[in-house]
Amino acid sequence: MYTGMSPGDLMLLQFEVEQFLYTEARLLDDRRYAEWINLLTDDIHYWMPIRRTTVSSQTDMEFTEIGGMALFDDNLDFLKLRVAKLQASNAWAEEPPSRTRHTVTNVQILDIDDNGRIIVGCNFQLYRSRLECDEDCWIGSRKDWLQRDADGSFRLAGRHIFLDQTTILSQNMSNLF
Amino acid sequence: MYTGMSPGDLMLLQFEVEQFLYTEARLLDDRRYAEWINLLTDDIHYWMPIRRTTVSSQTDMEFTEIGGMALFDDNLDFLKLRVAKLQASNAWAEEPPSRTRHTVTNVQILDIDDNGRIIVGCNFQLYRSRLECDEDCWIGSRKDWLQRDADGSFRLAGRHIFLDQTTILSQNMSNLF
Amino acid sequence: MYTGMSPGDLMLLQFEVEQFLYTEARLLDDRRYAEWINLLTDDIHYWMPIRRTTVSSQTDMEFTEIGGMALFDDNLDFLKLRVAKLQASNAWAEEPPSRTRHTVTNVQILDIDDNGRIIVGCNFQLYRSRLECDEDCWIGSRKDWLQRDADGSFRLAGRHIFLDQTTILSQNMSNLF
Amino acid sequence: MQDLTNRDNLESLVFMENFGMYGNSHASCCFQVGATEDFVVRATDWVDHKSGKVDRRIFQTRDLSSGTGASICQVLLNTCPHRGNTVCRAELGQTKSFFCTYHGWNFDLDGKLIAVPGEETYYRGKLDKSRLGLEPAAQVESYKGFVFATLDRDAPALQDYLGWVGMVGLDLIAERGDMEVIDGIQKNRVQCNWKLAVDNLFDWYHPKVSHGSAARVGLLNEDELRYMNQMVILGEYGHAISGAAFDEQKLAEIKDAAAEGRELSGSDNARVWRTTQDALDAMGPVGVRCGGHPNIFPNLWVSAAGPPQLCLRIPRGPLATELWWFTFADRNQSAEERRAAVMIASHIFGPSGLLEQDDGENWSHSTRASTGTVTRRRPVDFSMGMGLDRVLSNNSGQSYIETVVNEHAQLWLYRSWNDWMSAANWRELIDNHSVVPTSTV
Amino acid sequence: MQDLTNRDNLESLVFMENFGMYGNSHASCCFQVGATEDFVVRATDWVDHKSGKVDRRIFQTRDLSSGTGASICQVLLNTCPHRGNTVCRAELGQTKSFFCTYHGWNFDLDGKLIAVPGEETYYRGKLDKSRLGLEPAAQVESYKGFVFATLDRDAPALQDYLGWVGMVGLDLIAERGDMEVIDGIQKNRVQCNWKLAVDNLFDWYHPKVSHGSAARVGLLNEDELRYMNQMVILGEYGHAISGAAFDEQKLAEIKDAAAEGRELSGSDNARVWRTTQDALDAMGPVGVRCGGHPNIFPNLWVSAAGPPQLCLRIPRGPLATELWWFTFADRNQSAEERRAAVMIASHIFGPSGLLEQDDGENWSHSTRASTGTVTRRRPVDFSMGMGLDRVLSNNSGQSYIETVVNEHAQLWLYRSWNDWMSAANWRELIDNHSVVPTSTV
Amino acid sequence: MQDLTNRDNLESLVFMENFGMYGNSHASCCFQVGATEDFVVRATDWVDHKSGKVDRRIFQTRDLSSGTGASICQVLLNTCPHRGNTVCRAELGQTKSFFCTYHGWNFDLDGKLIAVPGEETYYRGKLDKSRLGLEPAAQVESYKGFVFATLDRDAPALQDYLGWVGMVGLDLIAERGDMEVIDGIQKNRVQCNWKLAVDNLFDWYHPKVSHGSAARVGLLNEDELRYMNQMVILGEYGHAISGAAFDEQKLAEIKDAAAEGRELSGSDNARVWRTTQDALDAMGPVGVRCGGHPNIFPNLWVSAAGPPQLCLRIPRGPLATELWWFTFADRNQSAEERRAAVMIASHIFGPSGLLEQDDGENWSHSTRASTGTVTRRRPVDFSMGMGLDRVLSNNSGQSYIETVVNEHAQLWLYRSWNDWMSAANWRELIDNHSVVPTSTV
Ligand code: FES
Ligand code: FES
Ligand code: FES
Ligand SMILES: [Fe+3]
Ligand SMILES: [Fe+3]
Ligand SMILES: [Fe+3]
Repeated sequence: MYTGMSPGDLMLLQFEVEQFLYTEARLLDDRRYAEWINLLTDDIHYWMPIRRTTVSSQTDMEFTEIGGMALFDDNLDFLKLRVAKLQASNAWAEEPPSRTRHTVTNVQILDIDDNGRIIVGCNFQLYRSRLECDEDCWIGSRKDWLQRDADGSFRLAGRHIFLDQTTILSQNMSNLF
Repeated sequence: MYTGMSPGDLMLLQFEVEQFLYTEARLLDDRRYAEWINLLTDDIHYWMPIRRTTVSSQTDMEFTEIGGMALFDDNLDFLKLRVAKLQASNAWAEEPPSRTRHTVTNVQILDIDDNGRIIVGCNFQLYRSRLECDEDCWIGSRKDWLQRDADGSFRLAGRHIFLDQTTILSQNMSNLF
Repeated sequence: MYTGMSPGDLMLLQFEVEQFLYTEARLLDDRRYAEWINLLTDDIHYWMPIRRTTVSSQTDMEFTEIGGMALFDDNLDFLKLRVAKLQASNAWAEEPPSRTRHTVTNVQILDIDDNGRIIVGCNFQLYRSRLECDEDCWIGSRKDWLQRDADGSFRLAGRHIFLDQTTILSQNMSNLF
Repeated sequence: MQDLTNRDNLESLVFMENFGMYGNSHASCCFQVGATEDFVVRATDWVDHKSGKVDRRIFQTRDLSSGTGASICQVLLNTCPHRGNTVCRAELGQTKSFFCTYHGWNFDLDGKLIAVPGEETYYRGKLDKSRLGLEPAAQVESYKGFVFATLDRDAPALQDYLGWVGMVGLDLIAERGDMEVIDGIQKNRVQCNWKLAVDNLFDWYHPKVSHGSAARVGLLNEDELRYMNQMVILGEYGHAISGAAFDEQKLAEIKDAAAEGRELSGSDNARVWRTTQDALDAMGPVGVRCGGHPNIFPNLWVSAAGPPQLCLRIPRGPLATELWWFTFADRNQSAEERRAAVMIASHIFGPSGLLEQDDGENWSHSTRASTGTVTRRRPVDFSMGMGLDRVLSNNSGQSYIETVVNEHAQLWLYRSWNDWMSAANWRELIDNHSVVPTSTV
Repeated sequence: MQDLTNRDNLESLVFMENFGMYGNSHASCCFQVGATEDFVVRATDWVDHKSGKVDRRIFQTRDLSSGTGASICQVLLNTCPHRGNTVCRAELGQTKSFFCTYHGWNFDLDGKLIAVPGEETYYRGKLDKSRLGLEPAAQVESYKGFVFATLDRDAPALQDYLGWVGMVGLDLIAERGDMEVIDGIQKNRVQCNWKLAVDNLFDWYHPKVSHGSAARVGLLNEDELRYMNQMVILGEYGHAISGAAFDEQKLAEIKDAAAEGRELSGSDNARVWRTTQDALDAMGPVGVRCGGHPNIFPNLWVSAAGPPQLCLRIPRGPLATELWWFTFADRNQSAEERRAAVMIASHIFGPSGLLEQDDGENWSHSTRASTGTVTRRRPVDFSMGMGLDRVLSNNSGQSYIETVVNEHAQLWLYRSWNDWMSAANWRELIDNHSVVPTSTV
Repeated sequence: MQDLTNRDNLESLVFMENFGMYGNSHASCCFQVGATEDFVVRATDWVDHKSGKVDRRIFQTRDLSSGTGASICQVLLNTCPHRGNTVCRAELGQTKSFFCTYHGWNFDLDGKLIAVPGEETYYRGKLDKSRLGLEPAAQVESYKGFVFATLDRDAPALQDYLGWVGMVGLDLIAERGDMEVIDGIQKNRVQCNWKLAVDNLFDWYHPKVSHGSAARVGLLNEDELRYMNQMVILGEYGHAISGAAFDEQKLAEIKDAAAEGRELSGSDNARVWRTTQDALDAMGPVGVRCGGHPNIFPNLWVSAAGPPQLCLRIPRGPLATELWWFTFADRNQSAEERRAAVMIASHIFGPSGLLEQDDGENWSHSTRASTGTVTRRRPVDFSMGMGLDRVLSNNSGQSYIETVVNEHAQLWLYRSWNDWMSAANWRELIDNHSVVPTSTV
């Protein structure tokens, strides 16, 4: 647990975590996918479950579980495929490329797991502008696992993405969250 | 006044304030209303005036004043009523429950009032996704009063919510801001 | 380069930069334009290029360059004109005045340039509510140059605004970004 | 110029939507308290429901030249006769004239075109300014401070239009004291047809379920949600009142107690005004007993059961309705009483109201269903009480129905609506509208 | 109540859109595995494409009273007969009844109106509850667990409607094992006409280009994207199957290898079921060879070439379509096999699918083009293979076309669509629909 | 391939919207400077205002095979003849061909279909590629580098269409030097009808009020906003020029001063070109005096009063218009002159322009008003100068009106629009269009 940390150490960790998340978001928006892939651990799980409308007493069914269907359910190989595709110049959903903007807010260090990975919660807003006048906006929360490497830098070891939409109101989700 | 604080103390205060606001927002989005209520002081005033379009020379009339009509004008009892309602399972506006996302940005410590309460300004965005495809988005600024308790933690002693819309473009405001 | 700074100094700088950007945003949203103008250096360049949809291999053409046409291409004199206009009471695009909300996120100190100016990257969202029910939202990224004055305070020495839209989907851009 | 923020001088304006036969109904209402200065409040659109067309904002000015109690608001079309620009974009405020921001034509508070740039140089003196004012409403009349306007010269006079039912409806606010409007109109938009929102105001069947959570958390008294004593009054042209009824004997007791200076409960105290001779003279023996909800046809709800409020159901096309809430208070209340009343009012209705927040989704879902092909094959059900109740009348000529919860007023709404839609003009409506039932309903 | 999260007991429901002649097609489909408890899944709208009208959500309940394998889902109109409110707003879940949130009418899982607040007091016992249930579908029938419903009493019986082509289409999932649905329906909205999305499912011409990036990054085998062996089967009323064909000899080899216990490649192993007598009996010699994509007219894609999935193309007006993906698995798979299958399924189709993400923009741009005046002067081109291919048939009476990539099924889709749009009712459609070609196409 | 970012080689393309009789007007315009490489710029839609239908993006390619000065742009329908997909999605760039991302049909820069996947294997050699190219514009012609296209074969030749009024309008940019387009088209969308935006370009009445703030802050000279010398020129088919006029004597003085090498003020210096024999030959004695705003009917504003710019008013349905601003500069300017000119241009018009930002709301509010039922009963007022001005003509045959600020050109716009809407084809329009007034207007 990180609760034993001094306020100063906590603030420093918060600062480092935020800057890491901003850098990572910037790489995606700048279409620097190769560098983005380098920020991931080999064992990353990148997952967006399907969300459903349920009554309040049955919200245990709100999200599909790991093992059920999902919108993203990627290991590093699948993420590399996605990135390779984005770079392929014939991935038509992104050719001409969209203009994306990943905004990360309400960043909170939630916990440190048994592997020493920092569990970070945040809100996200992914805005996409495409061709002349297509606009999409995806909003939700995320839970990220950050691994501290020997050189002090972070890599992303896990990302669970909880979109607030149920029916996806866009024609695809061809971007990374 | 907080202007005598050292930069280091100011940064720490900023950090604590931000984390408090994020935690509070998270409780609402996670529908943990009982815990949210615990973050409020007994004398909280939670207020959203009505906004009107006026010419620039008459913007003194832009907002209704305290004592006039409002969209929220709640003391703790009214807030408890709202929360009890949200938990009642027959409050149909929120049954099935909406999916909300409270984003808090541009956080600034504006002042410390005579009671030692920290006055905090911020921007907010409250996004709501509901049923299959209903979407609402409320944007504006807030002024919050934070009271530091003996154990060092904060409670919310006041919230003034300045919505940027005049006519509310949604079918209700059944959520907390 | 700022890379030699200690973590503590970096955090302090980040804090100061964020607060400056929030203050500046707040002045615009509060329509305190005279104070906003005072935050600018004499040699400010305030620029928003035109963005175009291009294929991925030709994104070097995505933005117009300095010297080409732009949406904003202002020196201090032009910015003073804009502000004077906003205060003129007969600038009809803003009479009655719009309600704006400038949100600044993902703030990162990118570099310090040869003149000691701090180069800051961020995402922005400018939301505008107008009359009864007109709404606009502009999203993108910014690159700001901050100059530290002798008294330790900042002024804005440059702002490059990269909007994510190509065709502007609003009837004007009568506000400052 | 007058400061609208000064509550004492506030002339409160409430505009009612016009629709149906376009411009044919008395369609605006204004609560007027004798302000003496110029001002303007822009209010609403005029919607033609037959065609779905909307005319631009109406606003109203008080005529500076008339300082008498008989002075009336101006109701003007917010459209510049030159190219059609909106001449008033503010929602409230003061002005000495209406200045068009396009080419600068300027109109006085009566809508008269008073200044045209280049009148001599460009128009060379040939512009007939007298025919180029802002279009005024065809008729503007007031009833106890509520001002109504219509765009149709052939519409009946206001009191003929309101009839006793409409007048009693307004009396339910006007007669209770020296009323004024509290600053702040709550406005929000629901994706429903406006008629479902009007239907709902007569509906004392839904609260127990729709607002069940308010009862569960103690905001409403669950017992009081069994509405066994209902009184329904149907009026010509579609007006109606439906809801709770006060017992004659109960009112008599209150009257006696008040006369003897005995202490009354809060709710009884709020009913003393009903027992006065003034109220009886104005509203008749049936009117003073009304505890229900009047609708001034087509869309002005007089919400008089709780804190006195008005709510307009303003159509924004067939699938959207804007709700505008106006709140009234007695100017003789103490500051504390006023504050308490405002707190209650702001927590019941409006988009964040603890009651009303649960209404919107029911209405919008019911609206959407009505577009389905199979759904349309089946009629909606209005059978509650149908054919089971008798129309009573007393010596005053006021006819009414006393019964339990029912759907008589809702049916009357849709029947009257059909009358309006079937009539080409006021003449036809006057000749052919449904007769108020006199025997069984 | 049953826990829907318990995969073993999960009764999976898949609803197909109805359009064309309104309510006339068999329009819902449900994969049923014999659950024994009450539950509800709300699914979709009924869209009338002639008028563009939408009826409210259909949901379905399992009848508690029938615990037999023959039990069938209830398919009900999600519209309260009182004012039209939606009685079920959840997307999935369990319930014991459908409670209307407006006035509290309550319906059992068969749609029967079982409780009305104030039935005695307000309705005074006069309400005929028996005529005020939730409207059920006119016909509900199942085929191997896929349940279809139609709103039209005159529609043919399900098997008559499906014909052998529709049945083989469903067999391609039903016959491969003991199938169940995996939790989670991917849903997203594309700005295209639904017919372009259906056209595309027959289209083995586009993958090499549209999904070229998937091939370039190694997700698809570029060689396999040359589809030289195609089989097209056209069915009555618009059903069709189009795509790859398995070689009879290849299937025979697999059969022999399986019989001898020889090790098979993964893909061959996935085809063993085609070589069983059961499959042959069910699907006939042509059916077992189908490696293509069936469409149950109008809009149910049986995606059986990869992981077994269904995709509904649900119209949301003429310019938008919602895609709903249902994924199936064999309940006898190991956990690892299941996990691997899910991973594949979730990466191919759906809005983030590495294949499907590239389809939407092509469809939406092709839809928009179709509204242009000059563009409309030129016909769209469907000439690939037109007039060049012969219809074969075997002793089983199954007729089919063996050829290369072509556009026969796409043309059949539009021709059948035209038949449906030209018919006023089922009688006319039965009399006048296009005859399945028997010689040259 | 050519680098479009190389300004020296830039061939600038400007496309004008087509509407009215669909495809019947000369509808695209292109400023061409003799580039020699292949490229493409996608530009705009073709809108049929009678039906509201939009044809997909037009783009244009330079024909590689023609390297001569007479070479012309290709103007092609951006719709694949196979299923209708958009073949060019970039807004600008270079390409060697147009590759359809759906099935991979490939078109050369003339629109010819050059490659079809599976042409032999799937189409079996039966595809007639020659009839499946991208639809070209029916006519493409240029005038001094401005290229116009029309979809109608029956439209008159370009110069017949433009007439002397349209040609003078274009000359106001073309004759002033060796012009090129500056990189960057400002585009934004206003919720107004396009005709109000065109009406406005003739309107020298509004600046003093609409742009009063620009005057107040010193950007405009308040004195210069009194436009007492106005010249209006009306052209066949709806073209017109309206606005300031230069005094003949003033031009003569400038000519003398320039000839004698005397120093001129900046604004006078910008007028020297008008005093040359070339300009006189091209534009005639009336043309060189034009300081106003030409509109090439229907929607191409030649904004020549300030920095030379073009603005297209592109309809996006009846209630929205896109504004596209193209800016020109003389390639012989110094870098400083160029930079200063760009700074001015980018601050006047466009969505953030200090003038134009105030126009949009006036237009959109005037558009909305026009839908109101009561508002529609009253005509819009165009009476300024009506019946008061005489049409002059000189020996050159150029007829014109000299007067003060007026609304002649605006009325001409709507009258011509009515001519176009009333004609079924070019034959009818040629026969029946309004005659340019020759006596009093
Ligand atoms: S539109 Fe009002 S003055 Fe011209
Ligand atoms: S609408 Fe369902 S009970 Fe009234
Ligand atoms: S749509 Fe262009 S190749 Fe098929
Ligand atoms: Fe209610
Ligand atoms: Fe595909
Ligand atoms: Fe202008």
